[in-house]
Amino acid sequence: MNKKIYLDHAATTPTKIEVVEAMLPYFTEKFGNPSSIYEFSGQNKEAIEESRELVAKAIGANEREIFFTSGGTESDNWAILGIAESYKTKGNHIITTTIEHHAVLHTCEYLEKNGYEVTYLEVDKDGLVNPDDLKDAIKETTILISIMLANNEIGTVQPIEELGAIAKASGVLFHTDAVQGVGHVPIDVNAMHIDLLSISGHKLYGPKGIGALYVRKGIKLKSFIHGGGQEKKRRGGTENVPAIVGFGKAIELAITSMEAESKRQADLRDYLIEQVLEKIPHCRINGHKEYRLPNNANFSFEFIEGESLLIMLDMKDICASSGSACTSGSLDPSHVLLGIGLPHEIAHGSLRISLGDQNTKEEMDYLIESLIVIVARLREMSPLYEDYMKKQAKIER
Amino acid sequence: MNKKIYLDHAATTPTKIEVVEAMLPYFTEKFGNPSSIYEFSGQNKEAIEESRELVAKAIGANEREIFFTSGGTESDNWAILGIAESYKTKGNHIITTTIEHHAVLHTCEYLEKNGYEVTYLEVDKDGLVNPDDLKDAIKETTILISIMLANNEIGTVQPIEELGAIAKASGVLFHTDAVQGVGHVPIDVNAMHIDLLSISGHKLYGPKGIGALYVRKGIKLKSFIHGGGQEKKRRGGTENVPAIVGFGKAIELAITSMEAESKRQADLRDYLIEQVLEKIPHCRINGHKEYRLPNNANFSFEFIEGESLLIMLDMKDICASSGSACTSGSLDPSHVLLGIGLPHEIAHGSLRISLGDQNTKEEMDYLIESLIVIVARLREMSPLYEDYMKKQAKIER
Amino acid sequence: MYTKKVMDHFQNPRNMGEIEDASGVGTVGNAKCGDIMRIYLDIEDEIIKDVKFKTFGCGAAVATSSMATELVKGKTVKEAMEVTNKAVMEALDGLPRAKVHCSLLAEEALQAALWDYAKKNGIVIEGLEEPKPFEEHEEEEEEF
Amino acid sequence: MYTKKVMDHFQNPRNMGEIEDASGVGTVGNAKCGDIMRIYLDIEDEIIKDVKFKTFGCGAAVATSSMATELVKGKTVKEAMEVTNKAVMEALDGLPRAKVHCSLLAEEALQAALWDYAKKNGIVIEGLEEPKPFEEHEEEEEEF
Ligand SMILES: Cc1ncc(COP(=O)(O)O)c(C=O)c1O
Ligand SMILES: Cc1ncc(COP(=O)(O)O)c(C=O)c1O
Repeated sequence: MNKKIYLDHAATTPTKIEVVEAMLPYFTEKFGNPSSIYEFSGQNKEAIEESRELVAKAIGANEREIFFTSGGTESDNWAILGIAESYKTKGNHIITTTIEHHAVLHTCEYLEKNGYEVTYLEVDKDGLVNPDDLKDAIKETTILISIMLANNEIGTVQPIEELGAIAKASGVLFHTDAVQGVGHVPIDVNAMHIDLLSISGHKLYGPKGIGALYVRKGIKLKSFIHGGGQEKKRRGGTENVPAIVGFGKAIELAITSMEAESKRQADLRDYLIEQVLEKIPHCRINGHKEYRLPNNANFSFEFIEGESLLIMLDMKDICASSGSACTSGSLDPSHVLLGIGLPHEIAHGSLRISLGDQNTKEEMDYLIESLIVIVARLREMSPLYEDYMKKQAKIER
Repeated sequence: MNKKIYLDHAATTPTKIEVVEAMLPYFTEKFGNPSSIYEFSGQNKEAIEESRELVAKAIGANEREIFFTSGGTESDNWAILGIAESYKTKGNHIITTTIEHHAVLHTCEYLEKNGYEVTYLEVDKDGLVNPDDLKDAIKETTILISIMLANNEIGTVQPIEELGAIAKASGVLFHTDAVQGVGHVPIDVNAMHIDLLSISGHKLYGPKGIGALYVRKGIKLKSFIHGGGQEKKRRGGTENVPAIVGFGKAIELAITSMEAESKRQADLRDYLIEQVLEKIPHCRINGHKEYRLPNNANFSFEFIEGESLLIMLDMKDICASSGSACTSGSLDPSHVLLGIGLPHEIAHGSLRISLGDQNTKEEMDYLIESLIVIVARLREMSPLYEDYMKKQAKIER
Repeated sequence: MYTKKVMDHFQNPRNMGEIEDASGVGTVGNAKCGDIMRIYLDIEDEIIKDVKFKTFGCGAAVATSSMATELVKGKTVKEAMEVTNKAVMEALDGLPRAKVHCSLLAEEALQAALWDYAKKNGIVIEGLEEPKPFEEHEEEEEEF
Repeated sequence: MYTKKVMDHFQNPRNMGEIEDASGVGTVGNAKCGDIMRIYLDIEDEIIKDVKFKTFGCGAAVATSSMATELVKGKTVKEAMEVTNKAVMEALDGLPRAKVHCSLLAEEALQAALWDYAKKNGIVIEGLEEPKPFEEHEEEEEEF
């Protein structure tokens, strides 16, 4: 094989050609500042509102509830810091989980340093939050629950509707980081009782540097980025028109093809998981078997380390990830894998495969073959495997 | 004339073709997440670092002092909120001016609601800060001075070097919003004693949704957007690679052509100002005659109102602005024009012309002719003009 | 931002100008807020035979005054009293929310002109209230 | 991210494997941090006649152990004592800052193997300190 086999769509996706084409006129021709008064800029205002409708539609919201941001991270920051500030007279307690993205975790840690109290719910071995734990954690002072819709590493999809109902019954606002979910699983903010929801463009074949925050009508939310009167005075800064247009186009395409693509990718994923588990010993799959993103497979291979595995896959033109893209380069294994109870040495040997709309069964076969060889090779090099084999030999004797 | 005559470059600029071309590969081919480990993403990391160098070079900084943001507004927010937080044990006093952009003003107002004290320095009738006022305003508790390099409405360029020297001598950090200055006037953060500086891509023929904050080495600056380990852990969020690449390209082009373009545009501007003042009675120019952006002309026409003027110009295919783009649509006249002491009724009749690299002398002539007709027409409709003329007639009798 | 009708009335304002020795003149608004409207009425036998306006203000201010004059021209004083800001707005196919106050100003200008006419002729028009006195320059000190 | 030399040693590690009945074996690191290195030495007449390694760890961990074995192969024990992490890093044309600890681990693994050799043979190698005992699994309780 000669071309790259990209299997890291949870890290980022290519921007679709149609999306780039939709964006292009807004760079050079229709480049006006949407806040300007002349007609030339009016078209940009309209383009923004069309995108807003498309984003709203994708999650069952009203377009007036959608605010554009610079990405998933800003959306998470805004939701959490904004609610913390707007509702501080009501309380100072926030509930989240141990397996959130760093955009949520680090924001919560920041709040902890500033007088807020944060409860980090643990998850079970499959990465699921126990609704009873959530119920137990809610107290008088709880102002926000932030639980991600789908995990970016192990792909586990939470029972959001049930969790949302608990939040609602307790009168606590409910935020969900849906960055990995939108375009992959159906979402309806009303049915799921979601008050705030974060989306990112580049995870669904849209451009980078654009995202949105859904804020249910009636919710007080302090501005996070102060400036001009954009986004109904709630988010300052000249609107990123090309990116907003691309985001709208991308989310429209994603929703249109979601049912078919999810099915197709889930089939590939299941084939991959089945084959890997069958052909490679001392291997496990992380995340929930059933409640999982259609495009996510996360394996742990005992006795080997993830980075070596990634580099060897890269040498075979396969792009994948070990834990979150953000954490690679750091020494600690992923907090998500530790969060589901994996021991450090197993967590270090993890591999995340996240599929996209261009991946094929042939690529899965190539990946499986490559994995068999590479895992064997790395085990041959591993002192842990040597020790294990010697122990086994002793036992057999 | 048939094509649009765009004279609102202070609101936003078209993205240069070369810039778009530089960006394009990063949408569809080199789309990888720079934080990923495989080689395919390595090229993106390099592209980001190249841009960082170009941005650093443009202001005489070191590339390690440049942090990418989602635009000028975020840079301003980060600088001010970040310093306020990082240095709160040192003091709670911030000095700025009455004519800053809303990204600075609204951020300062937010801080005022949260226990900080802000001094808003007044400016003189030309929009200049008096260095002595700054000296007088500094006190024990002052932790930050934030004064814009060049004003977005009236184009006045502050004596930044002198103001920076005062800040430095007092041991107070100095931030400047240079969004309108970069690419138009020479900037050197060291010679000018600047500790933090905000830039925005779309004001210098780069893409929207990207900007940078220069942070002098050694300055503590709390993260503003919490998340992954991007930008040396100081600004979370998947890097907007195409925009960063475009920003780098744009700033490089802007700096290369700055000397010649500034001269050319200043000549056009001077011609425009001279002609308008000569040919249209009851008209004044706002901002400093000498210390002004080469591409800015800001007029006040007595007895008429700015929006009508803009719409009539628009009908002649001329795109211009009345006060800042952000404030149009609101009822209050621009705080900048009020800040330089214009009475409300004069402030309402203002027109900002901001030139760009494609504007020509012919366009200036067309603008001048159009203005003569439109201003006369609006005065004919104006009860204020009627009253004025009747008063004059009485005096003459 | 503006409807076609608004743009049409802005570009081609109807009845723009002044009437010398008008039966009634009304001026409302102030320069501080950026809108001043003046309406001139020529009334004979309770019929508005002619009407003119002058306006300092935004596109909507011009259009609403133009439309208001159109709506009252040839009407009786009583009918003119029924020309509310809502009627003006509807006739213009709507206004952006931030510009609704312009239509109110047009209504006020009209009523101020009617008041002036009533006062000059010593008559009382039912339902008409005395308009606020017009001050070209701001009363208060500048805040800045 | 890695230099060509690092990539070469990762892709084609030198001296990978084990030596049965080695003169000295050293294992350092722990799985918690994601790096374990083991070095086997075959020493005859104070000369390192053969050397092998096994490594669990990242690309840099593999490359530094490979390079460390290359640097000591055929050398005297005394010469081997001079193979520091700096020497390994230099021989690899540098390492990313976050990976410098791998080169330290390689130095430690080598010294642990030499210590084992010295102990088995009841000799003292000048400048050599006793390595920390190797524990495959973490001593402390999991924090999570
Ligand atoms: C679950 C989740 N939340 C938030 C983010 C942050 O999104 P962005 O990189 O667009 O800021 C990501 C991806 O990096 C993610 O996977
Ligand atoms: C002086 C000044 N500062 C800040 C900004 C905000 O920049 P951006 O629109 O990129 O957020 C602008 C432009 O809108 C500006 O002119």
